[in-house]
Amino acid sequence: MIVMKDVYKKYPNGVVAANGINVKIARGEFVYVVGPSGAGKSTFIKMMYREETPTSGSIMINSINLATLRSKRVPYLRRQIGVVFQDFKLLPKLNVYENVAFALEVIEETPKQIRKKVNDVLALVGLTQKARMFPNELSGGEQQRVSIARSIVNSPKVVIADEPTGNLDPDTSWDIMKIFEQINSRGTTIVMATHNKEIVNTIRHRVIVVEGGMITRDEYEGVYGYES
Amino acid sequence: MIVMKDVYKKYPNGVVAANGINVKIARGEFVYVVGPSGAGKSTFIKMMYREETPTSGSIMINSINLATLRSKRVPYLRRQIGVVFQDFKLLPKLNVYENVAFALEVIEETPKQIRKKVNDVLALVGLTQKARMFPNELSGGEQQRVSIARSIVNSPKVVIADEPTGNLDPDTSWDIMKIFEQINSRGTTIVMATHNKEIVNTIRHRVIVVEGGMITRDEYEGVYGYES
Amino acid sequence: MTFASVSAVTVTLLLVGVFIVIMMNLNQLADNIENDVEIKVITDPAADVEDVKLLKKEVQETAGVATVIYSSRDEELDKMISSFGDELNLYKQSNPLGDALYVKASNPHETAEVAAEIGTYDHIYQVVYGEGKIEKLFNVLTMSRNVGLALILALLFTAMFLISNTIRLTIVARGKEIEIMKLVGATNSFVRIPFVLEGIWLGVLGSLIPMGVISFAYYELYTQWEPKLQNELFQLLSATPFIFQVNALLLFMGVFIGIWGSFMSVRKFLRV
Amino acid sequence: MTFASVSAVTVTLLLVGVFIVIMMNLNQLADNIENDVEIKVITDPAADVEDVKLLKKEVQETAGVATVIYSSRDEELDKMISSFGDELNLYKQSNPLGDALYVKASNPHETAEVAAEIGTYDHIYQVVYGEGKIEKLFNVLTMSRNVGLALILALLFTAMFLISNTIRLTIVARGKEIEIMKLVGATNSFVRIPFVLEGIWLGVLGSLIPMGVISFAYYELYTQWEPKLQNELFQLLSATPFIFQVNALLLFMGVFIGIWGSFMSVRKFLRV
Ligand SMILES: Nc1ncnc2c1ncn2[C@@H]1O[C@H](COP(=O)(O)OP(=O)(O)OP(=O)(O)O)[C@@H](O)[C@H]1O
Ligand SMILES: Nc1ncnc2c1ncn2[C@@H]1O[C@H](COP(=O)(O)OP(=O)(O)OP(=O)(O)O)[C@@H](O)[C@H]1O
Ligand SMILES: [Mg+2]
Ligand SMILES: [Mg+2]
Repeated sequence: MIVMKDVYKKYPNGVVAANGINVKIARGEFVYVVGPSGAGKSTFIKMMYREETPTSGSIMINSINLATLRSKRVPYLRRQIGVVFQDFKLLPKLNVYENVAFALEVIEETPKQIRKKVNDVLALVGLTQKARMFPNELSGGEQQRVSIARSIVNSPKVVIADEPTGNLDPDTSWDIMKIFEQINSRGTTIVMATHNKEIVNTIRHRVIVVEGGMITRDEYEGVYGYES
Repeated sequence: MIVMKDVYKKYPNGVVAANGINVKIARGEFVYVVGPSGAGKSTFIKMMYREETPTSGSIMINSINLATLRSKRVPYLRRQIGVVFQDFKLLPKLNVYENVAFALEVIEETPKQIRKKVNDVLALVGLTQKARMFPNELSGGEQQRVSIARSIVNSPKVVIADEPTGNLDPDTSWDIMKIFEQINSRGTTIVMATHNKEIVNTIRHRVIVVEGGMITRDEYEGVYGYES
Repeated sequence: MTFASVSAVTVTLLLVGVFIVIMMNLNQLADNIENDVEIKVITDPAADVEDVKLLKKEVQETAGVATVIYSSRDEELDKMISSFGDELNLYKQSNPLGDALYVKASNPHETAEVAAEIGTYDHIYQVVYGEGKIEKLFNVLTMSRNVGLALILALLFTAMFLISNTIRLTIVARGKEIEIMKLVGATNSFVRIPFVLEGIWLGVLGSLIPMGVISFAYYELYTQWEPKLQNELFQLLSATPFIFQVNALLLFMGVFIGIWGSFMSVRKFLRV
Repeated sequence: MTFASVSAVTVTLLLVGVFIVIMMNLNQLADNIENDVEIKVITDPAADVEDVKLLKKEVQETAGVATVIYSSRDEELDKMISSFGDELNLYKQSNPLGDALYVKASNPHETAEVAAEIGTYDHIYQVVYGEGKIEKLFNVLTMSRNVGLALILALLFTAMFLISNTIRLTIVARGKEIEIMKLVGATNSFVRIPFVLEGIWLGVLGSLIPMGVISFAYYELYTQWEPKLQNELFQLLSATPFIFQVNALLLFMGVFIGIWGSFMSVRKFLRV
């Protein structure tokens, strides 16, 4: 369960990227976050895994109160959340396999389990052939798929994806959506910021529209769209 | 005019990203480059402004032969080509205004001209308000628009854009396309790698399909699509 | 990157090592010079052999006296002749000098007190020692030692600063990586461990060459020069324990700086 | 980043500066010690005042002689008494010694030759000088100077290496930026100029503190100690031209290293 109450975020440069956000996302929901460029979608998402902290307001993730969370405990919060970053955030010195395995190493999974899970998830995103390659040897879409693989490899309770199909061709995008659907059907909460109108309108889910740091529309089975 | 003859590119890790490419793009053309993730679109594009050099084959850009081009002259080639990079490539220590102005400073434009042109192009991409902000203070889509602004600010003869709308919402994407259409109508050659099916199918132009490092289809007034 | 760190450790420790070797040996020289300070006790020319023997014993038993060497009146005359000219040979017939005792204090800095004490004994004509001169010499020696120590400390701190600076820079360059690790759920210690291990590794690697070079060079120097310096004031410190001590110090410094540098530098990026 | 470079320049140059000051002054001391080497010419006790006057003139005109100081036979006797005991007072009635001339060679290393030449003159009883001892002293001095020079050179090279290392690392961290600049059409010199300017700036900034500290400290030292050292062997180098020379050297080194470090480091990234 994700609950935000009166969340307000002002960046040091004065930009208000969240201007009073109130939202509840139940366990197992699939939520699209849409809105124009610069609306505050990424900020909304970053506050969930505490890359950014709100200026005021409270956030609860899986009954963890982020406001009172001691910084020592932040890693344990993050392990419950798989994140696909808008800029991928791959470790440049590790190859594809190691980048994905890293998410399992931090939770001290056994080597055998790591091998199995990483290979499975790489097959899922179609990167088995590129397991030994390094991020700078990958195309944009391949990097994005590594980021996706890493976010789901440890079967987190929540997956947060910031434009996970931005660098993917339509076919691959649909494949990725199938994966998200599948893990969602097994009970994983999914929050996905996206600009992909076709996907939003085809695979219907709850749509949260963010504009100017505020939620201007919040519809179950919604469609892509907002006034601007 | 862009001419590629038998271009073959093998990366040091053994991946063949261009496998015998032959293509001619006339001055003033607008070309979409489409294809699945990892097909070799970015490689195709990178060879034009010489971020990558082909393993074999020849490339001519505006009657400059890249094979015999001395490395001293490479900057002058690049000044004739505006590039929107898939990963934006903004200078982190310069603000939005300075990042765009940089493309004019290297060609030693007068300060007055720089001011005028930069302000004009920032207005065009809708970033006038964010001119004094630094790249790490921008959303993904805003960074992409800075990269676009920089690529067109010095009115290059050729604009090469690698997924320029990957991080943009549909409305902003259409705005950017309008800009590209406009500069194309003034005679600028445009080569644009994209995954955006809607755009390719709506604003009809020549479509080059790249698959496995080869051009598998090349149609004037084409539509998005390839077998895979 | 790694090369930059290792080479910084290498050149700095090499320099530190050379300085330590030089300073320790100079210190030894200073010791020797201090220990060379003597009190000359001139006996009453009227005293007979037995008196002088007793006096010698008495002096020997004085608190603070380390060694007493006897020099007969004839030996003294020879010394005088050799520094004031052969024409004094004519005094050999009737030597006007007394016997002399050359006394060393166990703590050279107490020379004055020891001399005063001896001056109260019988059968003594005169007690001579450097007086003002010795104090001056001691002052100079103490000052040079302090300056030397200050220099070596300054060098050590500079070395530490520069090395940790270098390590920090290599880690700064990896700030993004640390940030990513933290965002993917790594704890601080999980992130830190590899960097600290790398720091140790850098330190060990960086101290190998200095240790080798200094050991080899000092051993060569020692075996070549020690025989020639047999009778000189200046003596080289014996190779065997000294080389090991210097090596241990260098290794310790390298590893310490490596760990410390990594630790401090990583810290900055863990606040994500 | 900039702080790392500037502070590396600062501490290294400070150390180099201190060493240069010390070494230059020790060099001066070595000069003074060398110049302190004397030949003692003992005249024939039978020679009369006129003979000695002529001899002194003759010695003074000998090639290679710098200074000649006359010491009468009575003064010589006083010296002897003060180092061998008061009992020699009885020789004051009939002084057996001759007058002495203390001679310094203009080039101390030619002492032996000068002494031999003087030895051939009339009215001379004996020519005494350190002989073996002097050669040994010179050997020690030459060696210490060489070791000192080697150390200062080693320190200089270490400093240069470390500083350019640091500058290189700060630029390595900016490799991506340089790459982007080149991809946007900047020429090599366009990219390089700001980095080289920054290098100069780093060098200047980094040498300011060492220059200030050393100037101030040396000036204080000089004004405080110079009067006290009036009659000592050890003299401080006069403050005024020396401070300027050291400052110029430090500034030059800082700027040179800054430029060189930037130049070398940027080069690596220009191949895009
Ligand atoms: N670290 C930051 N410091 C200052 N301002 C920031 C920072 N990050 C984002 N902003 C500003 O906050 C606003 C919202 O940014 P955010 O990244 O949340 O947008 P977004 O909805 O994700 O946009 P996009 O679709 O382009 O990714 C933007 O105007 C941006 O300029
Ligand atoms: N620097 C590199 N070193 C090694 N291999 C590379 C490098 N860059 C790309 N590749 C490989 O070459 C192939 C083509 O990459 P390219 O970036 O051209 O694909 P793309 O068509 O742009 O894909 P996308 O749509 O995902 O951006 C990929 O399989 C990739 O792994
Ligand atoms: Mg975003
Ligand atoms: Mg690409």
